Amino acid sequence: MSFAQPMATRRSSTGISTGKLAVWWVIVSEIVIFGGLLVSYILYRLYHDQWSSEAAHTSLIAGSINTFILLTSSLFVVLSHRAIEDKDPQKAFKYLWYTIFGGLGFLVVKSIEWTGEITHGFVMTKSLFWAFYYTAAGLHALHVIAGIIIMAIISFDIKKNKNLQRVEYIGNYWHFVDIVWIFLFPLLYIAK
Amino acid sequence: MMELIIEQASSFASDIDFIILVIVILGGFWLFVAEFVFFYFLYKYRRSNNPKAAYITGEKHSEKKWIHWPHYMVIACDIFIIFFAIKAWYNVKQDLPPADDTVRIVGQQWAWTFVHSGPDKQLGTFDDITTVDELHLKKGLVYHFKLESKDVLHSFSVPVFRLKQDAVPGRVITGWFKPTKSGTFDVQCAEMCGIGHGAMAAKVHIHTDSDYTYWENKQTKGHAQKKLNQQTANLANNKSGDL
Amino acid sequence: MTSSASTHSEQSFWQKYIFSTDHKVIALQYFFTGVMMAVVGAFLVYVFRMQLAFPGKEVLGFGVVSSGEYNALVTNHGTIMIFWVAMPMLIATFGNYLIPLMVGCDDMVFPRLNRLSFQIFFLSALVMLASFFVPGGAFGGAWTAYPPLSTDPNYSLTPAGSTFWVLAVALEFVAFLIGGINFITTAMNSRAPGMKMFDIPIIVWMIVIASILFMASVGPLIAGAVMLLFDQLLGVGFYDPSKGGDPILWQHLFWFFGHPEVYVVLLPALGIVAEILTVFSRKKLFGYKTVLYTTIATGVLSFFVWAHHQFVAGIDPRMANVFTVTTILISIPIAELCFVYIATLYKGSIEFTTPMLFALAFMAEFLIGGVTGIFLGSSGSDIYFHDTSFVVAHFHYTFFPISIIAVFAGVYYWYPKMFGRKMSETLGKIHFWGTIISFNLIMIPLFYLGAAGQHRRVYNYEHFSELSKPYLQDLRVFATVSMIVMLVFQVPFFYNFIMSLFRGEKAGKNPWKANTLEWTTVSPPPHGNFAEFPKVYRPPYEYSVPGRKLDYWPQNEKA
Amino acid sequence: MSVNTTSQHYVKIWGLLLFLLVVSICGPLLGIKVVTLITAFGIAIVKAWLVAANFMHLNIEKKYIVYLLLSMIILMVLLFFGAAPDVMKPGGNNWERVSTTVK
Repeated sequence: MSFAQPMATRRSSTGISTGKLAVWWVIVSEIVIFGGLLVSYILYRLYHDQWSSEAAHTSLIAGSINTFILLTSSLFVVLSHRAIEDKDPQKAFKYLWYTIFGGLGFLVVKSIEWTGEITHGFVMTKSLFWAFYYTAAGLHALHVIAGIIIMAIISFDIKKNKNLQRVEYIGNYWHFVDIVWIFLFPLLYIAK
Repeated sequence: MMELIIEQASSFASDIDFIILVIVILGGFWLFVAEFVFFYFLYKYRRSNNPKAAYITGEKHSEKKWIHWPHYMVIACDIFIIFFAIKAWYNVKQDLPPADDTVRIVGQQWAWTFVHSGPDKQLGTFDDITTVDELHLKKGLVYHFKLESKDVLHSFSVPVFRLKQDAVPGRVITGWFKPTKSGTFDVQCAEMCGIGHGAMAAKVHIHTDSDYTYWENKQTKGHAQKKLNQQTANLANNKSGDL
Repeated sequence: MTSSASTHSEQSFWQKYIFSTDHKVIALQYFFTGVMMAVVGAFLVYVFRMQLAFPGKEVLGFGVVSSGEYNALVTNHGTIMIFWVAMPMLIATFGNYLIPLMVGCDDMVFPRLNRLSFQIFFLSALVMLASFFVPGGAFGGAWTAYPPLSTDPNYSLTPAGSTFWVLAVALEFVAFLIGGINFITTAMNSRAPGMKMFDIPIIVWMIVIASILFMASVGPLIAGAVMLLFDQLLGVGFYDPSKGGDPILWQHLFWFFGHPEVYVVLLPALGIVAEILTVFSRKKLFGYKTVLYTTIATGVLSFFVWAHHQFVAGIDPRMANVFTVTTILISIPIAELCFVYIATLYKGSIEFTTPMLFALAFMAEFLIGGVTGIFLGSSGSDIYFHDTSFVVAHFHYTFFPISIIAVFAGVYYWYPKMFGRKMSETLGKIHFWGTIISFNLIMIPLFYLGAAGQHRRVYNYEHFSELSKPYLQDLRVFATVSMIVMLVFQVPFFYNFIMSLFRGEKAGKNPWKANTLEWTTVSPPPHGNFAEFPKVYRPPYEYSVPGRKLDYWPQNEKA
Repeated sequence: MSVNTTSQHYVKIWGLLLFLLVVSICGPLLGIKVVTLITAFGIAIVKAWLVAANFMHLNIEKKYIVYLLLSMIILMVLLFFGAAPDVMKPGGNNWERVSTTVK
């Protein structure tokens, strides 16, 4: 059904646009969700020294490639925001899709990595380390997928020169997902 | 005050009853004052009696002090309560007096297993006495208990001791008590442990010296024969405990 | 909800009442869902109180209660009353209805998100109810769902029930996260021109702070719930010591949320009471800023006290001392709030309308709940009282005022705004006295039973010689009877609620002569709320200002 | 909020991030535990801050947003230290874990 945006959405008593404010609050709630999971992981990790031998089986290569991909995609989405500020929606559209490809690449690498590990018997039930490994990385991957979908939807609005402000919102979300990975990477791959 | 409701059968029951009494007095005082003022206002300032309300912002210092002074008094009471609460807690849970005897308590769905150390006062030896749902103690001895659980959370609770401690699988939790009153009392499970939780009852029998020796002899009669299977039983017990 | 379905075509009914994005309709959807769940919760308590009073006897409308069923009843009574009654009633209903009206805008900032949050909530309610009918029956591991009991079907014997329980609760969290983002953003960003920080009605502050508390505390539990789910479905063993996990971790994750949750529901209730006390004593709120800062202090402190639920649960005894101190300290801001509210009545002109009676009852009862909390917050006495009926009585003296009395106060107070008509005062007063007196008669015996060593969640005390003494059983019967009396006294409320929709006296814009913005528009407000959007010139509680002939001064009135 | 950071600036930050990434990967090769911890987690924090400050523009965002996000992280630290004495330790005051037999 047709939907008229209420006047409330356009008000801005704080000086921060409503959408962006909401994204900040989303990030707040996400921090505690990932935070709770990582705190549990760190607690267990510090208790079980023997986990480092498990962590040795994670693929540092795949992890590094994914970190690189995410950092780069973060650059693209911020460049896309830049382009919006420069009133250049087409360029923004282009950069958004670079970001989306980055996200897809991330998922491809991860699926290859996981297939390898699972076929070698490093499944969730092998030990708690792998349980955390798949839970944390999986939760993060879900956020990547969500980000990709939202970004695709937004990108077509951008092409039609609509809702330009949304590039910044999805950008902030994407950067947050990036930051989560920045912490997952050393926790799951480097610390051995 | 509590001893009027339920008797005291351990050395630290009176400590805990004392902190309860402290809170009853202090808390009761504040409850009475607050409710009294509250209802007095309701009566005094009812519309029929006081048709025009006053305009009081409560921002001025002269007005705030009516909040702040009671407030400082509350803080004083809090410190008082904290002191006695921690004192009681320290005595019961943190500071264990030297043990005269030790008993191993294992919770499982839905029964308590008690391993008494037997005549040699040593757990894990052949003369241990294992009982189900009945704990036998000698009045006046300081007991340490080693609390374990085989499956889910349980809670070893003896109301007359004022003692409660959860049993957590994968942990051995040590505590103490000193029975001061002979008789038979309830042991309850105070942590939801499945469909049998409501029926997970045991008894603690506190004996005088002579009774206890009588009971012990009865249990250990013919140990020579029992020795072998006792040992295997204990081994099995320890295993499942460490599982 | 059908009662307000005065619509022409089926299509427009669906759009207007079921898939509406109007915050008022969504508020009512939350309200009626909450009422429905409250009825379920009341039925559960009726059944297991009957079992306690008359063990093993057939319960009318249920049959004989087995111990497993009893656990399921207790567990889901707690879960439903907190997550599907208190939360939707206090935060969602009044938050949705009042925030946009009180800050003077036309709707929530994200109406469709708002609708989504209700739909998720409704789904979670359905999952919850469905869990009663799955093989093995509903989850029976207490509302705290401590593992390993909640993770291992071999222990709980409810393989599907526990999974449904976790899913329902997790969905409910998601719904309130989305809702919370909406409330916070709306209150922050779409306030009427001129409405500064200290012109915001206290209840809006309270709901926003509550939403923030919820958002900040629930995250770890969501992660924990995912881990619990993996434990249940895959046997991963996050909480299984034999696999290297630790059951205590769940307790920390749960109570890190669980204690702030208490304040999540308490604060909106305090907000409702603040609005009503000021209106019916025609008095300015005593120390608006004091209330605000104290509330924020309470919110912050509430994150530092969680382990007082675990004193004897196997945590390191040394930690208990830390948490005792913080727990007792939280009595300071709470006491301050009580004093401020009492001081608000000083030199007021108090009119005992039904909403006012409920608001005052909240004060009187909550004081008892607060004081009895000290016994449990101080580690020494908690060794004895932990998990006894004393705890049950204590938190019912806090949660009942919060989620029932305060909600009734709010309903009687805002009903004229919601439906354009007043509720009957006579029936209201009957309902009030019947509810309050019988409530105290239920709970006071439980204090004594708890002190006598009676533990919670026991389906039949005949197994314990000390607890099966006749005079203790008499107390249980007494409590059960009063509980039934209380349930009976809810009939006038429902009758009153439905009849007043048609026969109640017309309310007009501002029946209570209140100041806040929701009373400046017609009742019930149309879609879009205001004919022209109000400007705000003054704080919300300017009652009986000297030198005005009117004893109230609406926020939007020029000079 | 109008952002007037140049694209070059973003690219510079990106380069810096990649450099840090390389360092954090090479760090463990030295095999010194302290170095590993610093290169792994110290650098992770630096990277996170670079992204947050420059890409999310927290450096020019309203201050209370920064405080808000930081307070959430502090809450997580609180949770850690609240749970650590029980969950992280093999034993403590009058209790010990008995099932450390995990592969």
